[in-house]
Amino acid sequence: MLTILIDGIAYGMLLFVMAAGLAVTLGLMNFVNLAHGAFAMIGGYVTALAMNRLGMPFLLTLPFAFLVPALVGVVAERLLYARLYRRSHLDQVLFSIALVFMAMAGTDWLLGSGQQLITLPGWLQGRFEVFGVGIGRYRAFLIVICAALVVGLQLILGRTRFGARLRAAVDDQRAARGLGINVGGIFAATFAVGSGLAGLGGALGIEMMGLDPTFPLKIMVYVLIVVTIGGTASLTGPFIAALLIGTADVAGKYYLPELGAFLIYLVMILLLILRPQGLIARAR
Amino acid sequence: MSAALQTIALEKRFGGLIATDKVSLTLEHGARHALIGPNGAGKTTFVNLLTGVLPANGGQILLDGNDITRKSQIQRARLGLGRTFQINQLFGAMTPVESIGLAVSERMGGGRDFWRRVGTRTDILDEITGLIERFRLTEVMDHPTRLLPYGKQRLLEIALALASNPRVLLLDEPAAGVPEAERGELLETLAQLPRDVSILLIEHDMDLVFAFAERITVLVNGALFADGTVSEIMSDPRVQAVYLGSDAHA
Amino acid sequence: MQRRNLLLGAILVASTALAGMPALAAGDPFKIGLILPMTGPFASTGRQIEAAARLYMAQNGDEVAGRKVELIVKDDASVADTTKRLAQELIVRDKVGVIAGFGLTPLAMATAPLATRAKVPAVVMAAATSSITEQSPYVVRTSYTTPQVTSKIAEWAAGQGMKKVVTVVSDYGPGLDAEKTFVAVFGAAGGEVTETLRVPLQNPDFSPFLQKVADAKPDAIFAFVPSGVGAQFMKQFVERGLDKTGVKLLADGGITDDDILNGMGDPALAAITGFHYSAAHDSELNKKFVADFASANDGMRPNFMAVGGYDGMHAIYAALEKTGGDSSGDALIAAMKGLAWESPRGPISIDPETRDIVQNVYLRRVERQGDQLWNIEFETFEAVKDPGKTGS
Amino acid sequence: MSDTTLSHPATAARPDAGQRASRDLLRRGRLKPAEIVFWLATAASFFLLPDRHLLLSEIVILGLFALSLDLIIGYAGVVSLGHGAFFGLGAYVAGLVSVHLTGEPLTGLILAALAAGILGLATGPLLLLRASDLTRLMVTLGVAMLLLEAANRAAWLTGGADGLQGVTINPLLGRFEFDLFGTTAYAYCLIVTFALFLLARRVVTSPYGLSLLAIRDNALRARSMGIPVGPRILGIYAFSALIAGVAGALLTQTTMFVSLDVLAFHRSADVLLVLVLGGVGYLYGGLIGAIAFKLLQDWFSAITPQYWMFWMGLVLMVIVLIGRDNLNALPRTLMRRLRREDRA
Repeated sequence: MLTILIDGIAYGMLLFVMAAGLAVTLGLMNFVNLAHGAFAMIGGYVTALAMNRLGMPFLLTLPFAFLVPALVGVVAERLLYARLYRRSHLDQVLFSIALVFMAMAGTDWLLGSGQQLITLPGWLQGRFEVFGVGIGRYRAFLIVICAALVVGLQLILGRTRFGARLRAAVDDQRAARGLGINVGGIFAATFAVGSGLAGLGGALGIEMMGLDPTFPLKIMVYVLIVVTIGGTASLTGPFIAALLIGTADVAGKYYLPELGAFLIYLVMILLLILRPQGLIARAR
Repeated sequence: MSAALQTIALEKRFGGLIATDKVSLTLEHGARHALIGPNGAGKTTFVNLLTGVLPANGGQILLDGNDITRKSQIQRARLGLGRTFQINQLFGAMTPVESIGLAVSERMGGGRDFWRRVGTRTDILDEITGLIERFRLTEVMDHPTRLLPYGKQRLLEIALALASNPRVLLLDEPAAGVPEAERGELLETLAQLPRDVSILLIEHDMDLVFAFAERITVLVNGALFADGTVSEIMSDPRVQAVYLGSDAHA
Repeated sequence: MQRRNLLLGAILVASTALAGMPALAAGDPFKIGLILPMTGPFASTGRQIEAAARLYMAQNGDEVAGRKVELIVKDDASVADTTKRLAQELIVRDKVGVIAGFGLTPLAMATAPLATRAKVPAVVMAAATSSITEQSPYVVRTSYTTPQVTSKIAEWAAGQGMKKVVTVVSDYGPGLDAEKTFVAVFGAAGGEVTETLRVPLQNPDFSPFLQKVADAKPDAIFAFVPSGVGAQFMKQFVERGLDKTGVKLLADGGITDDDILNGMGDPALAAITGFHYSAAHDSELNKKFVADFASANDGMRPNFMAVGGYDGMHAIYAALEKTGGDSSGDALIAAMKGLAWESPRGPISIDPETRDIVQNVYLRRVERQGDQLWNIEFETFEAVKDPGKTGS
Repeated sequence: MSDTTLSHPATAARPDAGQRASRDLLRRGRLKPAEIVFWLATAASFFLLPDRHLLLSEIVILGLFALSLDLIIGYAGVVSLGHGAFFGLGAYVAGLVSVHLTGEPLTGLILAALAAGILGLATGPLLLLRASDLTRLMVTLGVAMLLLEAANRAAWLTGGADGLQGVTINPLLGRFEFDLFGTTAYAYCLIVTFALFLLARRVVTSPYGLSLLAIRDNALRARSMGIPVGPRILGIYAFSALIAGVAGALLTQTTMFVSLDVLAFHRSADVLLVLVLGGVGYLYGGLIGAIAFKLLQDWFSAITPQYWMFWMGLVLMVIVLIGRDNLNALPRTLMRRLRREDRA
């Protein structure tokens, strides 16, 4: 029972790390970026390649899994995305899907279509027992890392000048601009951090979700579900949504296997009927 | 005979904040009635309660004696409660003819008609041209609405409300933002609105209020503050103190 | 290289035609339409088969019975109606003599009626549902059938004295096929399947299902999952400590797919799999096949898909040879029936009754040799027919 | 002046004003020369490209499907990422009709349309929640995914992952057999699509269609005019679902096969892509998008079966970056420039 709960939380945490960036770009820039999963994929490939070709240890690759997608993100934001902020959502969808196509085919061309596999260090394999509850080491590791990220994000948003500016920009772009906040710069920085987080999520997720060139499409639906249920007004919403979806999915498959793939969509539709604007809606 | 529109102890709370405090107001048939009050007096909330954009927490709204408190926005509109908006709410991609035509055909029950081509019913066509002329939109009638000058858009805003043939019309600051040059045209048109429509004018601009209204209600802090004929209100020392005297915008 | 060959061939054909040689059918090129998933989640299937088919042509030349063989590759992205449309276009526009490929069951199912109507042989090189060959008398299979392999795993498990088994299969055609076969065969042999779990195909996380297995404490678990996710499955199997509690992992060999086996690491050592092909199969022919395949494809290791494609090409070549260049569908199908040859996987034949493949099924365990992981065969069931048909 | 009551304004209207108003109202419904050219070219493709009928059928089906999506996105402002649900349902109903009832194609077509339309009516209320675009996208996606799962589970009925077996379609009208070259299929798809296009065109240019435009432009105003927003959107949603169902049925009948991927996510996503590519809100977007998308795909994947998606993505990206308006204006700009050079 507890094992299932912990599995679910670990899964939810992972979903959150991948979705956080999308929630912010959607809330801040009102940009529907379906290519978010592509950045997660970049992070995953950075880790897989660094481990398998360069022999780097798993932990050491994680910073790169954050930095590389963040860098790609900032370049993409300045060169491409920034041109489309004023366009319709539909154009943004078309554009980001096109980007996904290119990312998928490009990865395939460069690195092949097969699954990328990594071997975790020994201390992350297997499981340990606490009060008779078996816990996978890697899942515990995921929970710790992701929880640290969540706390860190909240601190940055809540306590720093950057966070205050970001919140101001999310609330009212025009007013923020009037206050002399460099909204463009904030956009770029946020996009970079969001892409970096997605990349980190992709790297951490290889073990649980696998990694191949179709990853951006596979993950897109899950990430969108989290963001939609959570709402884009804050990060708390998507966080709760991710945990909810993670545990509901795992527990549902354990206790109601015959409902299988129905469950996650049923939960989503029900939650959206109850709270069409997301769990935590914008105050206005 | 019952009043055109009447509220009885109408109430609206947002959490602990009382936005509309037991307002009882009567709009007689054929009235030219103004609702005034300083900023934040709760005029917009009151209009939203009347039209059904917001649900009331207490009290009643009667339209021609019928209780419409629980009716939806759409039902109220169909029962003859029309309104204009403080900020233009128009169909930017349509022409004035189409916008008005739509309103007229909705009223005549043509809105569900998915087979007949638009513009083939002569009765509707006649009404459209009538309204177009009355609201001085003839020149621009086949131009896309979003390209019209602001004053024309303002006229169309009222024309649209009137096209639904309302018995009661709420005019929410009709002159707001209209440049001086186009103002005269607007005021004349307002003066020529048909007498059988009862009008509640929600306004800031005291010149317009005095020119148009026969009766005035003053709203302060969500509650009814004073109610009377224009001369009564003008001579009411309390109103002068609280509103006319102190409000710089007036 | 290939393009130049093609060009040369074309010139040759053109010049013979110009020289006023009798315009025999034998002079025309013989075209093979290869429809594969080259993009999307099953892209690696397409890559393996295409590479194997090209390898076969490189090794055996591109002329058979005086006719030049051409390969046309199309991507169906594993969408059934696209497969069918491409097949139809290949037949009516490109006038191919054979259509081949078919990465997944529904893709083959969609195309089978077309093969019947057009009287064009369809060589199934990958899809593994038993009933495909029954859809049309023009379907020939060179891959394997799920029941063929699964039944032998079940027999072996019962022979080892296992009593209680839980099955975990992906919730799609082949998975359900495997589950059905295992339950029937294992039950008939005296064992008991205590629980049958079905995992949604779009499932990124097996943990809840494996937790259920852990709770049930069976002697063994029988798994059937698409090859790409096999690695995750085994990792999570080990992570949950199931290997330590003595639960055996039995699976269809797709789980330790040779293509990616090396990256799976130690968790793969837990699996005992049954399959028809291992890249480690001990024969001269296979060693050459594996070596040539790797050198032509940047070190890639051929897997069961590749051998299906390779043998499919052989069946086509051999049939065309036998008919002496006659490429009518009926002649080719007749020629393919009963063909028997030595494949990299071992001796195989085409059952003249069912047009399905008859082959050895091997039980293997994963072993580390040097720094590489291989599927090492330790038991052989010879000349196994598809029990889906022989049984009925 | 002020005593001119509303019910008798006709006398006040000058005749030329009436004519202008009438002309303006009829404007949307008028057949434009470009439209005639478009349909003539489409008809010509039947005779000029006899060996591409199979691909053309696929294009027409996708185009009809995208057109159905345009009805809700372009005319009612309701986005959907689950339109494949109706396409898939139509496809399965047509398949099941042929297996269990009759192989007569028109019966299957009509029943499929009805089934999809009813599903549209049943699921439409989910879209009337006060929700953002994103919520609507995900709710519709959820519905489609549930349907996919249901079809997968109901293997006894649908054939599950293996696909439905035994779909055979009788000759059209008892005379025209569905041939291997796809000629009958293409003619059938073209005629059905053209008929539905005319119907859809009629609907969007009716007073009802105008009221939809009003709801899309400004729902607040539409409500205050007494336009029943909910039922109107529900109506067009059901109509759109019905057309999507017909598109699905056409696919089943022309390929004589149905499998789960008619309901898969990529159907819904592709059709949205195609529509956005062609442009929303003028009915031709879906058709033009389908032609462009499929031809590009066919062309790229003939050159490189593995990596065609990269080039496809690049083209789509460039199209978005340039902007569709600029692209549409391109021929005119080019002509102008050419003419100027002529003179110089």
